[in-house]
Order: sequence, then C-alpha cells, then structure tokens
Amino acid sequence: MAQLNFVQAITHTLDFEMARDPRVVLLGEDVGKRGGVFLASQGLFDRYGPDRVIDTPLSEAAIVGAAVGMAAHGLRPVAEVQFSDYIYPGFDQLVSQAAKLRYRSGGQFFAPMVVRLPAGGGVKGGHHHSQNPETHFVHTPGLKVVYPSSPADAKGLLTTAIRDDDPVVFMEPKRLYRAFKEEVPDGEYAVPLGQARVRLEGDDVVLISYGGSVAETLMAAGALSEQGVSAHVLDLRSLLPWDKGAVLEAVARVGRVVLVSEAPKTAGFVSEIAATISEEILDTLLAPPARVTGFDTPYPYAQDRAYLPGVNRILRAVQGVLNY
Amino acid sequence: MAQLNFVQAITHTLDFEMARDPRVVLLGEDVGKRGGVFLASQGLFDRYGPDRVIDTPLSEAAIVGAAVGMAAHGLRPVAEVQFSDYIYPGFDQLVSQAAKLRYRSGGQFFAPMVVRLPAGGGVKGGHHHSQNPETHFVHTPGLKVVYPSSPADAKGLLTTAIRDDDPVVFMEPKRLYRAFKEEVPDGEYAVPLGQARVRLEGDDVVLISYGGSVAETLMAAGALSEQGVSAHVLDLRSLLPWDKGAVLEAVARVGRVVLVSEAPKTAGFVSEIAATISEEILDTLLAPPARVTGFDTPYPYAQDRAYLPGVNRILRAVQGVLNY
Amino acid sequence: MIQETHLFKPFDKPLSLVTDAGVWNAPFELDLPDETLLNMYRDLVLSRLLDEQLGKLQRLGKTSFVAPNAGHEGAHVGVAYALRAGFDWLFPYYRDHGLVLALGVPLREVFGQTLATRADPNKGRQMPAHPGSGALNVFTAASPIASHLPPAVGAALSMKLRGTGQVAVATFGEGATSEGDFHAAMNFAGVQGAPIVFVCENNGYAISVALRKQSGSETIAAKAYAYGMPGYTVDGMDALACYYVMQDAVAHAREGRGPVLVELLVYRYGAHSSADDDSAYRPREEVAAWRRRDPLGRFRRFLEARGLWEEVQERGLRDELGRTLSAALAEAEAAGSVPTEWLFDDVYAEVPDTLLEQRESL
Amino acid sequence: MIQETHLFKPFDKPLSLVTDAGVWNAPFELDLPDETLLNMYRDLVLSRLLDEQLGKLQRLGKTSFVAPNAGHEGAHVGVAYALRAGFDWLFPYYRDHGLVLALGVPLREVFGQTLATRADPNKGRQMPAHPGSGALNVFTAASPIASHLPPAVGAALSMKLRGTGQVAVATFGEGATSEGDFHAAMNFAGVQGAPIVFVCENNGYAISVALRKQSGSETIAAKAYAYGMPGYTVDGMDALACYYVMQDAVAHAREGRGPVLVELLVYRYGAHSSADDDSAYRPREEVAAWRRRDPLGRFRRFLEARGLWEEVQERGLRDELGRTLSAALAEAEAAGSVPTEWLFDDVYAEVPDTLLEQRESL
Ligand SMILES: Cc1ncc(C[n+]2csc(CCOP(=O)(O)OP(=O)(O)O)c2C)c(N)n1
Ligand SMILES: Cc1ncc(C[n+]2csc(CCOP(=O)(O)OP(=O)(O)O)c2C)c(N)n1
Ligand SMILES: [Mg+2]
Ligand SMILES: [Mg+2]
Repeated sequence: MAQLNFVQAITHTLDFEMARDPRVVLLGEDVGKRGGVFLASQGLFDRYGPDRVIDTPLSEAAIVGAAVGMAAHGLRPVAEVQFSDYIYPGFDQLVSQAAKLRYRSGGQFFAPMVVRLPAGGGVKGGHHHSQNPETHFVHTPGLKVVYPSSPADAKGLLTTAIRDDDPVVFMEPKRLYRAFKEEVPDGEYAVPLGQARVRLEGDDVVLISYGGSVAETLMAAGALSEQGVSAHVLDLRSLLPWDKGAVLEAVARVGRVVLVSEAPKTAGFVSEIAATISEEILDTLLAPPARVTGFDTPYPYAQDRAYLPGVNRILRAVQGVLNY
Repeated sequence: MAQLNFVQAITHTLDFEMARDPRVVLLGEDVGKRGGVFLASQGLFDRYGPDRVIDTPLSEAAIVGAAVGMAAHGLRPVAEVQFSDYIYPGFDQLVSQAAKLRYRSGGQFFAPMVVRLPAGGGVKGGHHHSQNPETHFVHTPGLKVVYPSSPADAKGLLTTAIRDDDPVVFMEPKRLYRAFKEEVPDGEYAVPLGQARVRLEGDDVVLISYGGSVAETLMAAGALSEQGVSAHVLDLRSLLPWDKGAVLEAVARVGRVVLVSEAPKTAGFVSEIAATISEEILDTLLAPPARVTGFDTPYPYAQDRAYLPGVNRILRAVQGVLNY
Repeated sequence: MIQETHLFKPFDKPLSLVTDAGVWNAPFELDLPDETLLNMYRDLVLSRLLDEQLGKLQRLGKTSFVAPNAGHEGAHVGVAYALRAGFDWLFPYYRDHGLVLALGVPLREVFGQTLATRADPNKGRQMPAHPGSGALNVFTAASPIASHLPPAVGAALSMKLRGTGQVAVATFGEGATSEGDFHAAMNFAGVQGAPIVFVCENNGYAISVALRKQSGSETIAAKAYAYGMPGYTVDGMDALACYYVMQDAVAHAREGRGPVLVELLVYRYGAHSSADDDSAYRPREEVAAWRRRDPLGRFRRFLEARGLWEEVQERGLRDELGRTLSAALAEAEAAGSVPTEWLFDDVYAEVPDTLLEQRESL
Repeated sequence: MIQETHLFKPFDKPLSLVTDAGVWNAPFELDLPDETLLNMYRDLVLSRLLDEQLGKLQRLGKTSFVAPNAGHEGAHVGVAYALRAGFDWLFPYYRDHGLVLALGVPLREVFGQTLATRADPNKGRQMPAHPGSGALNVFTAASPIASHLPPAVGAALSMKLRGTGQVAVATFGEGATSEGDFHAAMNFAGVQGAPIVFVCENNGYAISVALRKQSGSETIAAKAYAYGMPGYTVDGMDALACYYVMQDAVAHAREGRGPVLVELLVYRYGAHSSADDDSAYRPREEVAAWRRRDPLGRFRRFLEARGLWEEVQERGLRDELGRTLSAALAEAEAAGSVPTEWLFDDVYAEVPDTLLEQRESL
C-alpha cells in the first residue's frame, strides 16, 4: 500500500495496466514528454516510448476518433482530453462513433476505450476549465460514465474502465488531484462499475454526491454531526450505470435526501436520481428530494467558489429537508 | 388565415421575417436552390438571392459558428442543420461560442441567432436521422430551446425566436412536417417563449409532452376519454424556459402526472420536470410522476416505431398512475 | 507503376490510363491477367445491376431508402482490387455498395441490410446503404459525414504500432472534405505517417451543393499538401486508372511511407438518394454528358479491343447476374425480419438491468 | 507593397524586410513616417514591460494565470498597425495582449481583466489573458482553441453582405491549425471570398508539442492552398515585415479579393503559461538562439541606424512606460472586485426567473 494523491493514483494505474497489457496505449495533447498538463502520465513516455504514449495534434476529434479505431482494431486506448470542457470538438466522435459502434454493427465492431477527462471547478479556471459535462455522457446510450472522488477509487475504477469492453468516460475532479493522499493498493485492484460507496453511515438524512462535490458533502456531514444530525453519505462513483439499489435502499430507509452536484441545475444528472426516487419510492419520502447544484450559468471566473455547491448551501438544503 | 402543414408554416415564417427585417439571413446545407432537404426554405433563394440564403459547405461547425459571428456583427441568422443528429460536429460552436458569448464578454457581444433542427424519430431514419438531443441544449446555460408540435405554434415561436436577442435552438418534429394542416395566422403572430399550451382540459391525470410526442399523447388522451378518464394535456412548446407555473398548477390540482418524451430515458429533459414536481409539490401527488420515453439505446432502424413512446405505452403508464 | 512524376501537382490533369474508346494508353505495360480483367468487368456490371434492383425495391416500397451508385462503379472496382480483402480494413461510406461487393461482401448481406432482415450481420440497426462486415474488416458505415475518418486513422495507427502489415482505406465524397473530422484525420495521419489511403469519390455534388460552393481549392487532391502527403487526381470513370493508382497508394502506405490522398473523379447519374430530386440543381445535359463517359462502356470497349469480350458473353453475364441477384434477394428475405427484442442488444457488451427493465415495458 | 511574387510558394524562405542588424533590406522604399516608427517601437516595449509586470503579479499571487507574450511582440505590432482600429474586427486568442494594446485597448482594461475587477468590460467572467472590447470590435477571446475562427468568418461574411468595407482579422497559434474549426473556417471563408485575414502566430510549440508532431506540412502557410487562398510565411520577429505583409493582406481582403492566410514565425521565450514548465520539452539553447533574434532589439537597431533613437530616449521611454503601467494597474485595482451577484447577469439578455431564484439561494 502506498500513500498517493489522486493524480498519482492515475499515473500508477496507467503504469500498472500498461505493464500488464501491451494493448494499452495512451494518447492526447502533451501526454508524452510533458507527461500531460496535470502530469497524469509523467514518466510513462520514458518508460513505454512514443508508440504507446502518443502526443497528438491539437484536435479532440482526432484523439477520441483515433481511439475508436484503435480500439476497434484491438488496442485498449486511454485517451486524455486536456480538460473536460474540451470534449466538445470531439463530441461527435464520442456520441456518434464510440457510443454507437457496437450497436450499429450488430456487435461486429466495438470500442473498448477510456476517455479521461479532468473535470470540475474550484481551480480558478473560468468557464472553459471548470465545467462538469457528465450529464451529456449519461444521456448518451452506449457510453459508461465514472466519476470517482478519491485516489483508491480512482485506481479501482480506472482499472475496471480500461478492462471494460465498452467505451468509458472517466471523469476526474481536478481540484482534488493534489488535495489529499490516501492508501492505494499496490497490486491488482478493480472496483466494479455501478456500485456506490457508503462514505458515512447515518439515519437522519441521505446525502448523495459524486466527484469533486463529495469533498464538500463530507464536510457538510461533519458539520451536521456536530449538530447531532446523522447523515448517510453515498458517493456514487459510477454514474452510468449508477447504483439505484443503494440509493433507493438508503432513501427509503431514511426518507430524506439531498443530492449534490457541481453541474448546472436544469436537467443535470441528479435530476435523474430525483426523478427515479419519486417514481419508485414516493411513499417513503418524508420530505421532497432536494438538489444542491451548480447554477444555470456558464462557469464564472471571479465567483469561482460561489458557483460550487459549498458546505453552506448543502447545510441549508439539509435544514429544509429536515424541517419539512 | 391559411391552412398550412408544419413545414409550410416554417417556410411562411422565414419568408415573413426576411421580408420584414433585412438582417434576417438563412444558411445551411442545401438551403439554396434545393430549398433544404425538407423544403423548408423552398422559393426563398429565388426570392432573396444567394446573399441572404446561403448554401454552406458540409460543416455544421461552419454553419453554427458563422451564425455566431454574423449575429455578433448585427445580422439575424437562421441556421439550418440538416438533421438534429448532425448538430454534434457543430456542438462546440453552440455550447462554447453561441451559449457563452454574452456572458464571457460581459454583455459586450451577443448572438441573436436561431439554429433550426429537424428532429425526432418515426421516419425510418435509423440512429442518425431520428435523435432527440434537446436535453443537451436544455442543460447548456445561455441557450433557449423551443420544440413546437403544430404549424401555428411553429409560426408563433419561430417568429419569437428570430426576434429574440439570445441564441435559440428551434427543434422541429420532422415526422409531423406533412402530417396535418391547421390554420396559421397570415400576418404578425408571435408566441412568447416559456408558455405551455393546454391542448385538452381534464381532471383525472395530467399528460405533459412536447414536439413529436404530443401527437401520440393526444391520441392516448382520446382513448382515455372513451374510457371515461379525463386527461389534462399540456404541450410545453418551449423547453428552456419551460412553463413551471402551468405544470405545477395542473399537477397540484390533479395529483397524477405522466411525462412523455421521445428522448432516451436516463437523464432526459422530462427527468427535470419530474424532479421539479417532486421538489416543489410533493404533497399534492396522489401517485408518483411517471415517465414514458424513448429507450436507453441508440435509435434503431428496424424497430423505428417500437422505440417511440406510443399510445399503448402511454396508456399503460396512465393506468399505473390511476391505479396507484 | 505510377511513378513519382504522377504525384499530384496543382493543375495537373486527372490521371487516365484507358481512353474513352477503350484503348490502353499508359506509360507502362498492362500487367493484369485476363481473368482479373474479366472479373473486374463482372463486378462493374454486378454493381450496376444491384443499383437498378435496389431502386426497384425502393419504388415498390420494400425498402425505405436507396443511395444510387451508378457512375461510381469504376472507382469502386478500382479500389476494391487494390486491397487485400479480409486483411486490410475498409472504412466505406453510404455510396459504396459496388465497393463492398467487389471486396467480397455477400449480396445476401447487402440485401439483408437493405431490408433489415436477419441476413444483415449488422442486425438491421441502420438505414439501408450502411454496409459493414466484421468478417471482411469492413467497418460498418455510419451516417454522420466524415465521422469514420478519425477511426480509420486510429485503426491505421494500430496497424503501424503492431506492425501487422495491414493498410486502412477510407472512402468519402468530396462534400465530406469540408467537415472538421476530415481535417483532423488527414492531419493526424500525416503527422504519424499512418498506413492509410484516403479515397475521395468526387462526384461534384454534395446533395445539391456543387464543388465550387463546397471547397475553395482547385482540386480535392491539392488538399494533400496541407498534410504533407502525396495527392493524386484520377479519372474515376476509368476503372484501371483507379486500380493502378490505388495499388501504388496502398503499396506506399504498406511500405511505411505514410498516408496518401486519392481523388477519383466520378459522377452520380441518379439523384442523391431516393429522397432527393436532382432536377432542381443539375442541368440534364450535364448528366447526359457524364453518362457518355460510363465506366462500364469504357471497360467493355477495352475488353473488346483486346478480344476478350463479345455481345453474346455480355448477354450471358447479365442473365447470370440477374439470377444471382434474385437468388440473393430471396435468401435475404427468407431470413426473416429482425425481431423487436434485438432493439436492446449490443448497446453494451452485456444487456444492463435498465435495458432489461425497458425491454419488459415494451 | 508586397508583390504577387511574394505569394507563398512551398519552400519559400520566410519574408523579412529588416536584417538582424537593423538594416532595411526590402525591394521597395520604406513609406512610414518617423512618428509611426517611433510609436511602433513604443508599443513593442510596452508589450514587453506589460508581460514582465503580469509575470510579477502572478508570482505575487495577485492573479491566477499568465500567458507570456514575449517573443510575439513584432507580430503583434505588425498586425495591429495594419488594421483600422475600432472599425475592423479583431478575433484574438489568449497570447495577444501586445496586439490588443497596440490596437488601443486601454491598459487599465487589460489589468482589470487580469485581476477580475470592475475595470474589465468583460466583467471578470473569464481567466486572465482573455481580453475583449466592444468599443474596439475586439471579440472577447475564448479558451477553446480555434473556436473563434468560424465566428470570425461569420462576421466577415456579414461585412461582405452588407458592404461595410470592414475586414476581420483572426489570430491563433500553429497548434490551432489542427482543430476542425480552423478547417471549417478557412474552407467557408475560401468558398465565400470572405474579407478575413487569418494570422497564425507560429511559435513552434503548442504547449509541449513541437510543430512536426502537430502538422505534416512544411509550413502553415502551405495550408492556404487547400482553401484556394494565398498564404505567406513571414519572419515574425521583424515587426515591419509583419506590418507590410499584413497591410497587403488586409487590402486584399478589403478590396473583395477574398481571404488570406499569414504565418508569422515567432517564438515564445517563456513557458506556455504560468502553469507550465518548458524545460521538459525545449532545449535551453533553442530559447537562447531565438532570444538573439528579439524583435525589440532589431527594431531598436533599425531606429538607431536611421538616427531616430539613442540610449537616453530608451531610458526615458522605459521610465515613462513603467509609470503608465503602474498607474493603470492602480486604477484597475481601485475599480474594486467584481460583485458576486454579477454571476447571474448576461447569461441572457434578461435575467430569467430561474436565475433570480438561484441568486436568492446564494
Ligand atoms: C454530419 C452530417 N451532416 C449532414 C449530413 C446530411 N448529408 C447526407 S449525404 C450529404 C452530402 C454528402 O456529399 P458528398 O460527401 O459529396 O458524398 P456524395 O453523396 O456526393 O457521394 C449530406 C449533407 C450527414 N449525413 N452528416
Ligand atoms: C479545444 C482546446 N483543446 C485544448 C486546449 C488546451 N490548450 C490551451 S493552449 C494549448 C496549446 C495551443 O498552442 P498554439 O495554438 O500553438 O498557441 P500558443 O500557445 O503556442 O501561442 C492547448 C492544447 C484548449 N484551450 N482548447
Ligand atoms: Mg459528392
Ligand atoms: Mg504555438
């Protein structure tokens, strides 16, 4: 076991998988000598050479699209898009090629690939270095979507994503890249997709989050516990598939739920969870499911922190739910 | 008043607005002599010439992106993307440029433009001529989104969209283009955005839909009425802004609601409505809000009709809600 | 065979090897056995007959859509014969029935795809004119124009990295060259020296949009310069010119000398598709003029001039192919239509719970 | 001035008018008044000093981000002086502080944008290095590389359709030429003959990626052929060469002769940004070699050779500009930081109910 931060866990996992399986290759802007702008592939160019760590031209369509063809031809590409905000020039490749290849070919061709996306705000990045586009991916049949919040989960889920036979969008909360370290298993370690992780057991309110916002959600839970309120915190980790079982079980048991996500509110991914909860376990609800999210604005620069669903906003929503 | 079908109403409105305002120009693939592949601009090239009806190269990025620049420079471009499925190569221009221009420039520049998107299934178009990408747009702050279901609304809303100072994504249910005619006002006729239309008054269940699915929803309501069940049918018409007032008022009054949309289920736009309903008027609900949607698969060819939320599926959901 | 001197230069004439009259007119000797020449002709005719047959099916309401190939056959056969079928990878577009047929995709599968029966290895998932064959490395066509080009480059890179000796060939219309994906693919291939041949079937129109409104360059081949690769412009109505240029281009790629862009000048005789009426945008005389340059007629005159073909063989061939087509169509129909439940398969490697639920709700 | 003979041809040398030693070495007479030459030099020095100042602010933690301009100043000044400020439209990218300054954007606004104070007419919405000015038709920069190019073409088309006589100029790095948006924009402009000049500030690197991994073509200018427009390669460390070529290119566009691509060969002395460390990917000797070709030094020697400049003036200028910078910075800081509530403005022309509600929830 080593103490690693999030981005170190990514590097370690890429290294582990590349050593294990010669089909795994990396591609993206600056992933070579530079090791990626976040240094997620640091050292791998030296170790595996330019054939397996490929600096691409500045084109996300080329990155995502080439990954599709590499995967269809038998490689296991892990593509890095420098910021999740820059997936859009490659969006057509993701939704029209990667997501639909298996379906349109009746299973004759498929694309076992990973697209890594440093995502989320809180880094003074303004609107093109802070966005949370996960809803677009979750709403695209054929993709799988993962958004871990801790180094160990990053390893476990990236391992699974690389070995998965379907295209996986792997989102990484960049503001947590170097925020903290934790024990990350050295050897073989795979976490299945579709399993939420209970971050805290509790009975008064269920807090559900994923990615970067898990940090604030846990802080809010800490504050609540000081007030004598016991929060049950679920970290979804995987958004497609998402762990309906764990969510419904916890919410049905507790009756009160607050959903936390950085993405803009309207039609964001947590709306799906709220809709599913009310569709399936309406009668167990003691209060309306509440959402605490990013605002329906482009991600601002000056108000970087205000945009995020911070501890105060989460606590206010919890109060609303408790006092209902 | 003239009897027009949907696509004729579009042509008529484009003509009306172009005659009225010399800043209005059209651009897109085949919109010139060919009049567009659906003939929505038929005759306008002859009438307004190649400077105002511009055949573009085969590039949606060029179409949407050029419209942004035209609009910023003072024109009122109406761009046609041949099928809504082909917005993706121009998606970055829509979400990174059109949607964010006003915001990023502090209001110094803005893009009063319309992107017309023939959308939806039921035309044996397979997965790239049938999709319903509205959720992507609704989840993008800075865009407005309209999806009418009838010729008269098409005129009223397209008029408003063209005159609006913000970028509007104007979706058109292509399977209704020639499905029926109705009276369309000849002269000035603008319908404000954000107002749902009551298609049928009723007390037993609220059916909410928009775009192509309004047709099946109304058929289902007809079938229900024969069974003595009175449905209140809301046609949202505009998805961003959407008419929260009308929705909450009707659902609070009736207590039972079924949401109908062709888009894939997971994280689709109607999830937002379900989430809002449960968030705001939970206690008025007599049954869980139910969704009847497209499936979480790419849009198929062979099973074109099965994919759509048809009358039977709507009726089954209504039964579920009534028997709850 | 085609020397470096034929490398594209701006304002070069398109390369042609057989005159309209059917006379071999090249700076080198023809080196194809008679049998191959006869097979090529057979494939030219088969493609034309298939096209007519599909048109009929559409007019009869048996299929929803057709994208006519007539006029592209010379290009199709030339490209197919330059590839190692089942070894190299083909990334075709929707106007390539002639090409996939000549490469070996069974007629039965083409009809199966057209009618969405179980005879379609792609399981009826897409509109007609979207062929694909896992067995033959024919990457199932997708509708979004040019979107197959970045994947083609990716496959080519995989071939290079693993030293498989394969080549990727991707076809597309001249309209496709306007998409960003064309650019992204060409550029990445150029930088990496990927073993891929980009083949533009330039028929002068993208639906109604004529070339001069599509592209500012004199030719499509000229665009190769922007990516540091060679570009050729070829008379696409001359199947043998297409074949020889493609053979060189494929060899170039296979030998590790990087990608090539080949522009084949063709014409589509019919409308863009069964949903199009081309009379609004194309003068009839233009269509007639191109029909006089028909690749079948030229190839037939060429065979006749070499004493390889006579009227009686022509009739025999057409009869035989007619029967072959009917039999394949019957087989494809007999396979039966695609079941509704298949709707939920192949979204993922395994059908997830959400889709099992949704299948129940049908 | 620059004749058709200078039109780009593959393997041409980059065009240069002033030698490294500062000697005018062009086939035509210099026709700029001394005052203009002195102003140009002033703008070169101002840009360099601003760059140093911004670097300091970042190291002090007063701003989050800086994109160094040093090495690009010759290009910036050359481009700015070829435009009619406030009439033509500029579509800049993030490495263009020198350019927008020379065009007339007030220093106060540049500092305001850097510090996100009320002095930023863009209201502090974006990261530093994203200038924009409605008053001066400087289209606020956006981060996604090359995404401003299709809008630039749209604006140029609007200028053409309405016959305003304006020209659009868009700048970008050589990395940007790999994006599909570059291609879409160039192609549409070429087809439509839009009055736009595309200016590539080719500094040889896109963050760490060197040109030969970015693009297969020998030069960026060569890409112009693919779009049927002229392309020039220019020594971007020679401000006067940049100016004269740009002047011709702008005239070409203004006269209705269509778009032009101009490649300015520059170098960034610093790292890509304050978030980058370039030592991993660039040899120090390379940086040193380029620094010896500095556009300021060359221009100064040029002025000195003409008897227009002496050491004492240099010291005076630098003192004066230092005070100007400090004053502008102080003004920008004094304007006060952007209020939180502004977060909800300018998403739409009017703040919608949903955002009013969300504003309440803050
Ligand atoms: C991204 C995208 N945009 C638009 C279309 C609609 N469309 C289908 S075919 C076509 C024209 C293609 O022309 P070209 O590439 O020249 O091929 P051709 O049909 O002439 O063989 C268009 C615009 C599409 N399929 N995909
Ligand atoms: C679409 C997109 N992808 C990636 C990035 C991240 N990025 C910012 S600058 C840059 C390099 C740009 O290089 P170049 O165009 O040569 O300009 P330079 O910085 O050298 O002036 C990259 C990859 C981005 N901003 N936008
Ligand atoms: Mg064509
Ligand atoms: Mg650069």
